[in-house]
Amino acid sequence: MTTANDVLDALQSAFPGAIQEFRVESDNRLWATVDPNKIVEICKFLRDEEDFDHYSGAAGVDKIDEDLFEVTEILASHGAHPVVALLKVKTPRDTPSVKSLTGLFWNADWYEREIWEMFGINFEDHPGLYPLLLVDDLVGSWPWRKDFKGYPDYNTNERVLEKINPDGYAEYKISPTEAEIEAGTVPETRPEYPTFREREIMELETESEMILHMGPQHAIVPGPFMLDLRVDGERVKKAYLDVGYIHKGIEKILENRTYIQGIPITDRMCYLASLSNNEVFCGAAERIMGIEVPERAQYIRVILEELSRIQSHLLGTGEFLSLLGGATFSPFQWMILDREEIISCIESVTGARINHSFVRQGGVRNDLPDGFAEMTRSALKTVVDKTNEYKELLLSDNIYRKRMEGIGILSPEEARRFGLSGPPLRASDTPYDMRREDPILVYPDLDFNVISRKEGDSKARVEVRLDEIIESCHIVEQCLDQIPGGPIREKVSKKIKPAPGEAYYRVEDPRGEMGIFLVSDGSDKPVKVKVRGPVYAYMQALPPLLEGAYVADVVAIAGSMDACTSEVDR
Amino acid sequence: MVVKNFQLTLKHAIHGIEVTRLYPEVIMDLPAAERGIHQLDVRTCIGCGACARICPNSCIEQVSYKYGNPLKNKKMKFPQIDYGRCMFCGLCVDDCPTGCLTMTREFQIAGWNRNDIIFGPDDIAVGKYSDEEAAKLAEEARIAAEEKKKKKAAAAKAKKAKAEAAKKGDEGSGEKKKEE
Amino acid sequence: MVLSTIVESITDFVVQEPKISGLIIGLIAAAIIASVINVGAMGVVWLERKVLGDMTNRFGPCRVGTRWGILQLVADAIKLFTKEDSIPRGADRPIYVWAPIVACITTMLVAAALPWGALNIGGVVYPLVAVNMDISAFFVEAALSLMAIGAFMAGWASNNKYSMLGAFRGMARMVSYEVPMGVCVISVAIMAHSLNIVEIVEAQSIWYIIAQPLGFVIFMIALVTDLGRIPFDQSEAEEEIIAGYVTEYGGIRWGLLYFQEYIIMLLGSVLLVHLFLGGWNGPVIPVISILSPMIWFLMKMILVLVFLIWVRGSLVRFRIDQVTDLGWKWLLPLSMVNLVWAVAVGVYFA
Amino acid sequence: MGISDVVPIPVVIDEELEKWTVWGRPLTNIWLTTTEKIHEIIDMGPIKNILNWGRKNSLWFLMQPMGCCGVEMLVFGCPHYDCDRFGIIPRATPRQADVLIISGYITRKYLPAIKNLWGQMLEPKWVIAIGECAISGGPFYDSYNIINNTSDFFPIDVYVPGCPPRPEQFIKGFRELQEKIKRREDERGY
Repeated sequence: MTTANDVLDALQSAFPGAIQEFRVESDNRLWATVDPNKIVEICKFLRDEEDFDHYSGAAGVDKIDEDLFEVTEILASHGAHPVVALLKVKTPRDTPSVKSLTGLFWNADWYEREIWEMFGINFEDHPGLYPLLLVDDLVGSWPWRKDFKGYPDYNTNERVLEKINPDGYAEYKISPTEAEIEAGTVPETRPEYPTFREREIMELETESEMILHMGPQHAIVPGPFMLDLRVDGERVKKAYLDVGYIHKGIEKILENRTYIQGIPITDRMCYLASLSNNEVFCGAAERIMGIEVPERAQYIRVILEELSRIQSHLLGTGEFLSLLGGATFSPFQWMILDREEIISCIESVTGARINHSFVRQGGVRNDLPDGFAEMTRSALKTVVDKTNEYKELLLSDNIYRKRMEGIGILSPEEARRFGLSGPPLRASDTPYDMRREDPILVYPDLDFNVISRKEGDSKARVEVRLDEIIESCHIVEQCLDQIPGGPIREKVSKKIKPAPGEAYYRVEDPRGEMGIFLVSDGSDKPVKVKVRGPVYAYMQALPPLLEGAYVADVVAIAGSMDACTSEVDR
Repeated sequence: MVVKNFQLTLKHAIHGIEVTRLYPEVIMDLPAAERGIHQLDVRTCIGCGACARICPNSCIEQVSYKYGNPLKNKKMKFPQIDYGRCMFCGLCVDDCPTGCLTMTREFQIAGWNRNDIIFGPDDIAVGKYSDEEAAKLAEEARIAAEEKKKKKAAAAKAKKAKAEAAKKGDEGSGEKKKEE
Repeated sequence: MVLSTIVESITDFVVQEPKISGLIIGLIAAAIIASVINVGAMGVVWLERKVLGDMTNRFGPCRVGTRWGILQLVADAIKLFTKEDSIPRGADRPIYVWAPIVACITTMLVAAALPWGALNIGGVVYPLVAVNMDISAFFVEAALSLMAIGAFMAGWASNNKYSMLGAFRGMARMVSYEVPMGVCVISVAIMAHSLNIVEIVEAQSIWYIIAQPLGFVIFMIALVTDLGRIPFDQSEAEEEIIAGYVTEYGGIRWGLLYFQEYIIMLLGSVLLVHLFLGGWNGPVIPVISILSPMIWFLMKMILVLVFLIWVRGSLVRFRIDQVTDLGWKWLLPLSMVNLVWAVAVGVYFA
Repeated sequence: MGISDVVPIPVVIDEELEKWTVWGRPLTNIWLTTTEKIHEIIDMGPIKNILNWGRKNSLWFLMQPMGCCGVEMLVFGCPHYDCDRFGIIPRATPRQADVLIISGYITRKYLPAIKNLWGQMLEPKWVIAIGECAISGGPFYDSYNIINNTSDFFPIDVYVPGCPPRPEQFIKGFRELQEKIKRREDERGY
């Protein structure tokens, strides 16, 4: 098995002098600061020679004290080895510019666009630096820079101007106030680029084509996002995606909260996986602080995260079935029925239905209540029985199979190229699971299978989810058998101040690889938190998947991805 | 074929029991850990403001309130919670040093106006003192405060005297130095 | 005395002025049918919400008007009919306004020719039908296909892309299913030697569901398609094209279109009962022998309605190309087979 | 405006007619009327109670999930809570919805869209703000992209706190709205 040291040796021999600094944190984490001019060559070398074929994302850090921007490229491998390489590139603050990796990795596009709109770091050779999450008004004020001052004062209605556009629809515009201009929220010079609407209209080819908007409010969207289809009749020629309708700036907010205060905020990144989000945020801080979590707390975390995976998959599948068959399609409601049982189990521990704020740095908030094991066992039994029934149902349903088989096929190569993870990747014959690749907590002690399917179509994605429900039930049962007694929280001071340092921590979220890149400077607030969410990658892969499909298939494909807009926008 | 679909729906229609929780009449049994509306024991609250400091949403404000325990809470400031902003994370409860702020299983709130959902100490308090008790306690507290003040004044005087003495000594030594 | 004079004068009037009296009787019948089918549609919606609730372990409406929620639909109707009336900017105003009216007229046309049960007076069965025409089966079939025109008008006039797609889908679906449906009606007519629904019912000593089961299945599928219900509700697939051709409709205009949908469902089930389930035929129930055909008819109708709702609760929807595929490649040839069978059997029994 | 845009119908005014009154108003005023007048008349009479009874028992909301409250909105319609009991059902198009549930953070980018949705809904219509984010920005009150004072943009009838509120609280919110409609105290005066 390749380790971080091997990768470092290979890099140093191939590019002498290009590695300016390095740190080997463990066998599977390599941190290196590389020469900005050679980043593309180094990444190419890593991709081709060292199997780093999974571009996990990029993070920008504003080091205002050193007058520098740092861009960290996160590279990993799809199962060949567990090493994660974090390559840092430094660039001066006055003319920030970094070489783009879009030529090497298809999915670098969105990550770089995001860094551009938030920090103003230019990416050379990027095909189109358009804003992704921000509204056009805010582009140019670079909100994630440390010297971004103002928060808009959005307090009056009078500033909203209603204007009727030539199509006959009302448009609303908000003009900035003087306070905002003073605070620097409103940029003086704006970058020039065609807007989203203009870009898609430019591509219309013939008279018979039209743009069909699905969103921001539409029955298929799990949260507001804009899916525009260029259709010719019922056939989708091309799809365009605009996200950011619920961009909350969680990463920026986390910079203004202490480590403890940040936990409830991380819940809201993805409301169906809030325990995994807590876990990933606390785990990153624990890794910097070097704390080991007590064993009982580890088991509690695993139990709850697996339960939360079950409920998320039940909701995801149910919601998806409701897209296919309308809200009156009964299995959808039965799945929510089963989900409620799981939710009651989780609620009896955490005290909340959705946003749990349960995991703490060094442990968990409270212990399992009496009778939890019996309650959970009986709930799991129902869920397993019912899930088997649903599997049988979906296998025997001809109409369902007609709708789903061979729709939205992702070949294994394509799925890897798109940077997917979680059920959609596993449905494409790639058993890539963070619980195996980068094991945390007590996962190494547990016995479970990584579910995968060969077909890679919409049906396989749903099947993987249903199988994972059963597998998760199996894991929870094991945990309930094995759970030891003991403390549930390591002694941590009330004011958590990790030593200066950085960590990249990843867990298997219900939807895939969820990672947090955390930078600490020794104060009680993080310097930078970068969230690498799985759905971000799903969404990016959606437009190429939809090309050539029917309008009705859009539902079958987009629904089978089980997207969570909140996490994309953060 | 699609026979299985029909079978299952029929099974549910015939054998299924209605699971609906008939909310307004029947309220579901909630676990003890439930994080609902706060409850404040005004007799033990010391008004330290830890809850207000830890709140990530800054939804807790310390306001004056009459029916508390002035012996413990000198300034008579108690938390007022803006439920239009509280996200029920439970950090305030975890951080409360005396355990006087807890979360109940009560969750039914809805307001016609924004102000309806701002809960002052009066709305969340338990163990309120009656008017007489409050007056009595206030009196006690006043006496205690006066005594303390007196003590403090005395202490201050003593300290001052000491300081002056020390100063004199200092000056004396200074003079000595000068002399040298 | 007074009563007999009134009856006498009315009889005189009817004899002397057959045209005017016919008109008056027609108007009265129309009023009765209109109220029956509208109230019936409300009942269907209520039934649907209750049955769908049952399938998913819920109650369905149970607060408004006793614990059965029987006034729920009245509340819905009041709300819908007192909502603001709007016509979107850019819509084709006259067509937009006329679409619900056209849809309503077509339903009324269908309702006029359908028998609404029968009464058994002294051993003779009198069908309750507004217009007893000789070709009523054919007429009903033709009027049912007119229904798509109202929907198409609504979709086209709304100036909305979803509506437009919905309208086209509805048209494509209608075209591919009217043919097998019509062929099924013809096979039934061949077997009964009549195009008059009343006579078809009377000819069913053996119900035609037994005499031509294939025809029944095809007619059933075609009927569900015609009604635009899951699995064939592509023209208003909520999750794909919002509400299809009615996306831009709200308030009273949408209320009319909405109730019209359920009226058609009611009419469709009545048609099915008449063509294949033996209409009001059934053993005479003693004591209330006068109502016995009516009871049989209503029971069969409700059974069909529940079945339609059952289908809705348990199937997912087809894609539009699969729908047309099914119509042209499977149902049309099979309906031809059924036609041949009907001719053979009909000739043999004749 | 209200029931429908009634065009004033010119009627020959009979001298006799001028003396007639309905609820203390000359009949001629009512015949040569506009929508506002119809409203005034309806407001005076008991018929308004019947209309409001219908409206309050048939509150259809716009299916528009925005955040975590969107998940609870889904559960709210499912067997355990079953909003259909009260005649509350989701609709996908704003034209057929009566209640706009603001179920999450309104951002700068989404404000125009949701304002448009609100504009597309037909009167009478109501807004319920569900969850902290919809009431005050919630956990994201100091974000650069979030609008804090939702009530300045929408005439909010009922505030339902919670993060997210339990589905029971959705029912509670709707029942409060029903009460408000019944007492004719809602923000928009229906």
